[in-house]
Amino acid sequence: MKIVMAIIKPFKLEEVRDALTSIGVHGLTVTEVKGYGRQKGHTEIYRGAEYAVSFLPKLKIEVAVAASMVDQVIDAITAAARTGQIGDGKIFVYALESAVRIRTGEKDADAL
Amino acid sequence: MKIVMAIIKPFKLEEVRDALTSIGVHGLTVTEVKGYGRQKGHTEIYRGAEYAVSFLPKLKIEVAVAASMVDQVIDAITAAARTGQIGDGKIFVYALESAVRIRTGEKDADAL
Amino acid sequence: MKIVMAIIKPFKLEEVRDALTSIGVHGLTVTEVKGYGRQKGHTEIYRGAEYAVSFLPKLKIEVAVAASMVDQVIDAITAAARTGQIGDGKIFVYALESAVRIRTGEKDADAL
Amino acid sequence: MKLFRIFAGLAPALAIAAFIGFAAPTPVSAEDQPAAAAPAAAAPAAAPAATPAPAAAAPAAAASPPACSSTVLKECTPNSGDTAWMLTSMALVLMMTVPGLGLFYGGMVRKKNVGDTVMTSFAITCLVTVLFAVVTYSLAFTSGSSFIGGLSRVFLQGILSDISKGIGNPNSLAPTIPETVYMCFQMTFAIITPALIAGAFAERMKFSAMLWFIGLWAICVYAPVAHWVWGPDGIFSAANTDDKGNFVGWVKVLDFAGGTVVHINAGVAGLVSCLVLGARKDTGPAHNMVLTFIGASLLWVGWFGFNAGSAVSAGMQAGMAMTVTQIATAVAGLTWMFVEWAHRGKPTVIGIASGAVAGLVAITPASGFVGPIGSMVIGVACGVGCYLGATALKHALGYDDALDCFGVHAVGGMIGALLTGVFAINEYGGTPGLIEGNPGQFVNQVIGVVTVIVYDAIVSFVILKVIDVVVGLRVTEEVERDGLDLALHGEIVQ
Amino acid sequence: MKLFRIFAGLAPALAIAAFIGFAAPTPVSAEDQPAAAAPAAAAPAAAPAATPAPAAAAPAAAASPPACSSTVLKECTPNSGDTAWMLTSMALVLMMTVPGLGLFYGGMVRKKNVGDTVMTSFAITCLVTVLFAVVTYSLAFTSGSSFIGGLSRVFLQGILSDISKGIGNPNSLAPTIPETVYMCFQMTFAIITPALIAGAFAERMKFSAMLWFIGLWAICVYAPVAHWVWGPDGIFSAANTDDKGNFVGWVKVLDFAGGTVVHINAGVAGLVSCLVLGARKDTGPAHNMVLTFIGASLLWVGWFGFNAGSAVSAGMQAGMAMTVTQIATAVAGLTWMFVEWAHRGKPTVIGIASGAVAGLVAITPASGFVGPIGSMVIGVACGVGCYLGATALKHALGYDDALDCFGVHAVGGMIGALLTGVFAINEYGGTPGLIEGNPGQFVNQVIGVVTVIVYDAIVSFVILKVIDVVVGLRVTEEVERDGLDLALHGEIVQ
Amino acid sequence: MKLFRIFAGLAPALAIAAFIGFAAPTPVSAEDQPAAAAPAAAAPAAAPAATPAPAAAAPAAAASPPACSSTVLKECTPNSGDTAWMLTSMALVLMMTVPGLGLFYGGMVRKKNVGDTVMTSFAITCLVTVLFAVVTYSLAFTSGSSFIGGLSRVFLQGILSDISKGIGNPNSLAPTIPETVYMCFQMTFAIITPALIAGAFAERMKFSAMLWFIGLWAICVYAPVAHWVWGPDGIFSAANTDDKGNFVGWVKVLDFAGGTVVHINAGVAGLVSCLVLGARKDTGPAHNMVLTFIGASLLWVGWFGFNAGSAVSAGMQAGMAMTVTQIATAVAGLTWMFVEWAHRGKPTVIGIASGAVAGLVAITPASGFVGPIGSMVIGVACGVGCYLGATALKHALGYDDALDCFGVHAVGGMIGALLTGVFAINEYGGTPGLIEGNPGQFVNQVIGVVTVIVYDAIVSFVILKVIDVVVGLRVTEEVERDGLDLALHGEIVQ
Ligand SMILES: Nc1ncnc2c1ncn2[C@@H]1O[C@H](COP(=O)(O)OP(=O)(O)O)[C@@H](O)[C@H]1O
Ligand SMILES: Nc1ncnc2c1ncn2[C@@H]1O[C@H](COP(=O)(O)OP(=O)(O)O)[C@@H](O)[C@H]1O
Ligand SMILES: Nc1ncnc2c1ncn2[C@@H]1O[C@H](COP(=O)(O)OP(=O)(O)O)[C@@H](O)[C@H]1O
Repeated sequence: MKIVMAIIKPFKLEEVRDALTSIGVHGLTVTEVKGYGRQKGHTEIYRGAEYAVSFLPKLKIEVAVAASMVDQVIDAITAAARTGQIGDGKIFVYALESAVRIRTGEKDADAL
Repeated sequence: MKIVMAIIKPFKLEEVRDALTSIGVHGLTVTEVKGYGRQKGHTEIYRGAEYAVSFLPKLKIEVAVAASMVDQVIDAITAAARTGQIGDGKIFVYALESAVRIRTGEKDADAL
Repeated sequence: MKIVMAIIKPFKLEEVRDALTSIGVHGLTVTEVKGYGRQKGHTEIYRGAEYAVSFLPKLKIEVAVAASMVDQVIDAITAAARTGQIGDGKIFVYALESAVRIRTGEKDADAL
Repeated sequence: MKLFRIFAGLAPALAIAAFIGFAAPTPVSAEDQPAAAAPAAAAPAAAPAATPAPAAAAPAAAASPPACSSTVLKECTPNSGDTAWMLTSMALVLMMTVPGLGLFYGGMVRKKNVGDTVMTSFAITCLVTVLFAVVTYSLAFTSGSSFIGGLSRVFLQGILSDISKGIGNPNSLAPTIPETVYMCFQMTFAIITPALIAGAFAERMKFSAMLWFIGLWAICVYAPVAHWVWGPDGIFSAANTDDKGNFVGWVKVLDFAGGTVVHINAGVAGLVSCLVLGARKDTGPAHNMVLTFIGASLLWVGWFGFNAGSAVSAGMQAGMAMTVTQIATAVAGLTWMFVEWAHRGKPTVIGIASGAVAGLVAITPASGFVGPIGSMVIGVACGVGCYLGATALKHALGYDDALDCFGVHAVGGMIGALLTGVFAINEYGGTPGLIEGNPGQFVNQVIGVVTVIVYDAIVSFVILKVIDVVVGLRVTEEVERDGLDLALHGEIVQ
Repeated sequence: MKLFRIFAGLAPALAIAAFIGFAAPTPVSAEDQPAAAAPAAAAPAAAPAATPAPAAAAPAAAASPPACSSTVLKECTPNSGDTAWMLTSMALVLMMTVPGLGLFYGGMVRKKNVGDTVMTSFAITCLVTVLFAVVTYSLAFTSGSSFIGGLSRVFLQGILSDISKGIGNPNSLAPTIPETVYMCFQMTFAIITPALIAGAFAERMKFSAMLWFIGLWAICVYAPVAHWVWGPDGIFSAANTDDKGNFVGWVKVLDFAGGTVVHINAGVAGLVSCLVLGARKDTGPAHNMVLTFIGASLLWVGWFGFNAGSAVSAGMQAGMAMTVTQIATAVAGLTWMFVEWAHRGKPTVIGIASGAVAGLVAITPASGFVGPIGSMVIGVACGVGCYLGATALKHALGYDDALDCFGVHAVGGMIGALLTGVFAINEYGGTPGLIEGNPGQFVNQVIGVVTVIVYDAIVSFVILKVIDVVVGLRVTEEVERDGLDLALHGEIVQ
Repeated sequence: MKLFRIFAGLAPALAIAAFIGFAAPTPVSAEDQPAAAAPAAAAPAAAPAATPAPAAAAPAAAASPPACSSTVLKECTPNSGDTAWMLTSMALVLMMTVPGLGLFYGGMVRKKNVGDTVMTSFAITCLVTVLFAVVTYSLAFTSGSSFIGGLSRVFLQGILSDISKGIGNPNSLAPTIPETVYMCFQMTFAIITPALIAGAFAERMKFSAMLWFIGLWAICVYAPVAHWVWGPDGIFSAANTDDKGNFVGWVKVLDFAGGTVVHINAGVAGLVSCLVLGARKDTGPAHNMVLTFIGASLLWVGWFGFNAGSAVSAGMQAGMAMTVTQIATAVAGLTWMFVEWAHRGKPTVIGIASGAVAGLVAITPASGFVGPIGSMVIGVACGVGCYLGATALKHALGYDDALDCFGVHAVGGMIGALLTGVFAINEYGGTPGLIEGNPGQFVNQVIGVVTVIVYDAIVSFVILKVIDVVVGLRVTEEVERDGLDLALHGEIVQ
């Protein structure tokens, strides 16, 4: 099992969710985060002074999936989240050793 | 060492924390997240129109523990967070390669 | 590749970011979290009653880097985030299996 | 049951108070003293213009059309200055409930319930407006019996045509303004009173049950109590006089702007409702003290309409009411702040705001009768008393009065009502109090307070029990846990 | 284009309405009936003091300096009570726009646009103030032609010196107050009207384009329409009489406080603007109903200045306007709440607040003319009508009126304007309506409404199209997606 | 030290200004000119009713009881219309501080300090209320010496009984209203002035130190300065006349509603306090411009009580004050917005709100004396001037005036005070300014401004230094970093 963690632009959430659902992934967890990267931030103004804000709002999506599905998931997210402009985000994959569904106590593949 | 990451219902936080403390785990990090899964969301109303909100508020708990404690931690969380209803959440476990306590520079087991 | 995840005090963000930039790390993702550990929380007052709040505001920083850079990154963060007082936070490192840049589809090292 | 345990706890106090009241040789003796000035000037919400004494609004209405007075009422025409102030006062008092009280309460609940809390204030405003126009105004403010008014103004019939026939406001308490304006002003009092109760049962009552409870309470409790104290022929009403101006009610109770009718009345109903409903499952600190700050501030600003408006004229009495209101509020705010600072180590926004509201409550019955020094004493007394009410008393007795409706409004109202009997100054309001050697008035105040508490507690209890059986009072545990906003209203603050 | 499709959809209704209007035998018949009382008392924003009939403010201004009346205007000096109320009313109406309307609207947009939304209200307040002082007041409220006023008060020249020469307010609609006060009061109406339009085009219009649009609209649409209805010689204005008091305009339209001038006018311009701009890319529920609650509450409180202030005096008419305003608002709030509860299963904060605003809108033209029962009917009618306007109508026709400017203000304004013709009571406002056997007044109302709709729609459309070509109306897709606050204003709520 | 560096920077300007003032041949020449009208009409917060000239409120109080005039004061009884407006004004001005100013400031600090910021406004309101009733009113507004008033109204003794003995308001500045109302109105000015200072030291001062500073400042600075300008026998007060109405003070300074007493006074104290305290460790943009929007809006609405209320009557002068207030505010709001738009590329909510407040500040001293055109010039001047004050000046001199108390209030107040001397129109307020050929009045204004600046700076500095030694002024670095809300008050916005 793997965890696929993607950083995406906030307005892409629904599209990414739909893309995942369409390949059979029905669970995910979303976190509001701030990202720092190549995409330049914006400027806030306060009484004629400018404050550079280098962190941009992003969403982090975490999906636990069977190892066999990882490529499919990556493709689905990439396709749905891409705008082609700097700041589209990243996908990170790391190993998941075990999973448990709290309600039932089911383990691993059954828990997803 | 492992990281145990649990997605739970928000009102279960205190109980989970107490359960962890009682087995000797005294550190954890909590994040507000939105979850999508089998539990169906709710509906918001705005001037006679309905907006389906499919993401539900959840909490993500991350606990770094020695590998030997993982099962105990999973059991504690499962017991404390369970209501038996859909949406109770998941527990994910993955490997932690190293840990550092910033204040002291202590490493790994000593850092937890 | 590794993911370095650090829990730090919120007001240290700019310093940590600068420290990372100065060693050539130009991307990171920040999440507002609540931490529970040795540092004791604070008390909120409401009409003569006290509510103990044991979770403290912290920031979680996630940086994906090449394995070779991990020690440098840990040192940079440790140096920048340390105040020497309880609650300075932790650094956790775990393995990253793959990374993708959504915009270009670049993989792994190129994606960071 | 807890309800009984608590009333049992209060019983000795009530018993003693009642004893003092009924045992007093001549409870009605109060008005014997300042013979000439009292009848009109001591009237709650009285019209000083009607007396030759510290005449206030009279001169402006002088000249060719005959001046307004209770004896030549039929010839009287509105005074534009008084009317301007009362129109303004109505707007100010409305602002107390929406948005004032809604925000004051809304900031103190958890974020998941803030929508339900502010909506409760708004819905009560709408509901009581309709009920008041349809029936409550008539029941409370027209002549009927000593216990309840008549039906002559049901649906506000005749409220304007009487005037157009050349006769002024038939209500002797407000001779210089149109009856419509008096009705509107009183309406805003009838609105805020039940809205205050909502602080007690916040975060757990069904919205539908709330509507039923408030609707029935507004008719069955508010209307009669208002009639007793402010009706032309109420048992406690200073206006209840014979042709020669002699008081013919039971005992004359001083309640300038509603310490008994509004605050004790609401506070006791609140206590009963939180006892019947039971405690919340989970509690927590205020989610947004900025909202509470806005709410308390608007309550303070609007309260000038409440208290100075209760002079029903723009003159001397309004000015003194304004003065003592401002002073008592400030003193009580500081008192609460310093008490909490000493007790818990920190001065809080919620604390100073609560203290100020406590001060406003306590000065309400007194505002037309006491002077600056009296108002300072009242401010200190209620600052301490309400702090204890919202902390020690509540924890000792164990009821869950969510936003301290009883602890602030009933306790503050009682302190104010009783101290009015102590610090009333004949020169300011036409009636002397204890410090001017008139213990009878203090006794009268006790009788008034006790009577209202007993009536209110019984009727509120019955109404709540009936609703509980018919529609159910309380939301499910799950709804309470997830918050009323989403479950009951489908809305959430983002 | 969608614009045409929708107007085509409305066409039959307008056609019928126009037919009724123009085909009616004597559309001007309305004022023939209540001969004596009407000329002055039926005046929109009339001054009851000027008539011998239900005289209101007169007595206070009596005595040595001659009382104010339209015949001895030059001798007239301000009445301090009326002036006090009108100063207050101006403050109340200003409070409706800032912060009232800004918050009402701001709570309903998404969080990313709340800054732009509240700033729109604030900037319009500033902009229209300047334009009004420079030119709009003169164009709307001084004598000129039937269609537009003159230039005698451009830059407010002479607004005080006339008085200092011993003559009163030359405006016959406000004989008892200084002209400066009347000007300030009217200014606040000129401010809120365009601010209402902003609800239609929220979340997508360029800030610069908004300033151009509102500025031009305030001069090209508001000024003439206000002149028609309230100008001393406007085509619809009851003040447009010859020396003997006979009406010499086209048809006399009753519009006490601005149902046609303010609400229909704003609502139609809103519809046109959202049609020209097109729909938003993404929508969502209200981000913070607490802000909307505050806004609706302050609109309610401030609306007493709007409606009761439109009596331009502190007397009987103001009192009745206050009464019916309060009742209609409460009834409409409850109506919308119950309709939505029945329809969607839950009562919402946004719902009851929207209903209350709908009630305020609908009672506006009627407030000086109808009584309590009429106001209840109007409340129910607009509660249902505006709910349908903001839901069924909008979805059926498919325009994106973001915050329901048309659905609430135009629909509510029309319901109110037409029902004024039905429920007007001679005794209250000096003109009988349909229920008192005067169908002519209903016809007059139809004519007034249709004329304003047609003029407003055409001119607004032209202005918008010109701006679109010259500066562009709409923000880029990226700006819209990320929110106007950051992109246009460099600010964000944290 | 920075303090000295900055005052050194200001020194040349002050020196020049002082030179102009003291070197002018006859600085007191101003009042020689409009002999008859000036004494009463030019009075700050003057009562036009008292003069035969542009008589305002007089008629309403006419008839049987003798009209109020400064010569027959003992016989005078309150005018209900004037009283109604002044009761309203007091409520409006209170609303400026709570919640207005609290929100205006609260939205601009970081979220971690919003509670402390709003609580500061609230606590100052309570504290100053008490001090004012106890001693400040007497020191400022009763006769004593030219420099400070007497103790005859300490604890408000006798404030009502004088009237009940048949004599009117003994304060010649407010002959037509009860003294209690005048006292309450002035109290609200005494409240907002120190509350303004808090903008300078926000986000870093200890709450306890703040209470000490404000309390001492209110007595040691506010009371004497208010006495100089508005006291019956103050050095600058137009009311300071002999029996024949000849001015017997030092120089007559025009300050209608408090440009010098309130805004310059607060702004300079703010500058001193932020110099003594030092800069904040970290800064950032406004956390919630919606709060600032609400605050600025309520300041605007409430300011009508401030300026039009300073006419102390509901007549012509109040009307013109309202007019110019509205215009100057709007012009200044737009000016700031456009300047910032040009300078930084974007129009901001904070910007237009700050500009509006700057306009309100600058028109304050001028509001009873200038006309519409003058108000437009003042609006542009302060829009530009205060923008520079809050940006260029602050950055150039390097002090950390957190919310621009000096940049907006002192700069705006000076612009207004000086331009009052330029644009005063004899016809409107009874005194001609520079443009009407009276340079002496400009000189007088300079003298008034300089005197207040010097006195205020010295005394504020001394008070702060003493407090710093005794209790410490500043929170620890850790408290500042984590936010004052949690550390000092145990509360946090969720
Ligand atoms: N090395 C990294 N580790 C963690 N997160 C990163 C890293 N680099 C980028 N990110 C995240 O990805 C987001 C997008 O990266 P950015 O460099 O702006 O553009 P792009 O995705 O086009 O490369 C950032 O805002 C940040 O949240
Ligand atoms: N595959 C997944 N990857 C990551 N998070 C998941 C996944 N599936 C579920 N979750 C998280 O677990 C929560 C609960 O899941 P859900 O399917 O609703 O109920 P249950 O926990 O009873 O299976 C979801 O709201 C989501 O946050
Ligand atoms: N075992 C753990 N797993 C995850 N997070 C932890 C763990 N222990 C501590 N933390 C995080 O680190 C933060 C700091 O820890 P704390 O024990 O307070 O002080 P210190 O960093 O000085 O050891 C905590 O607030 C929490 O967010």
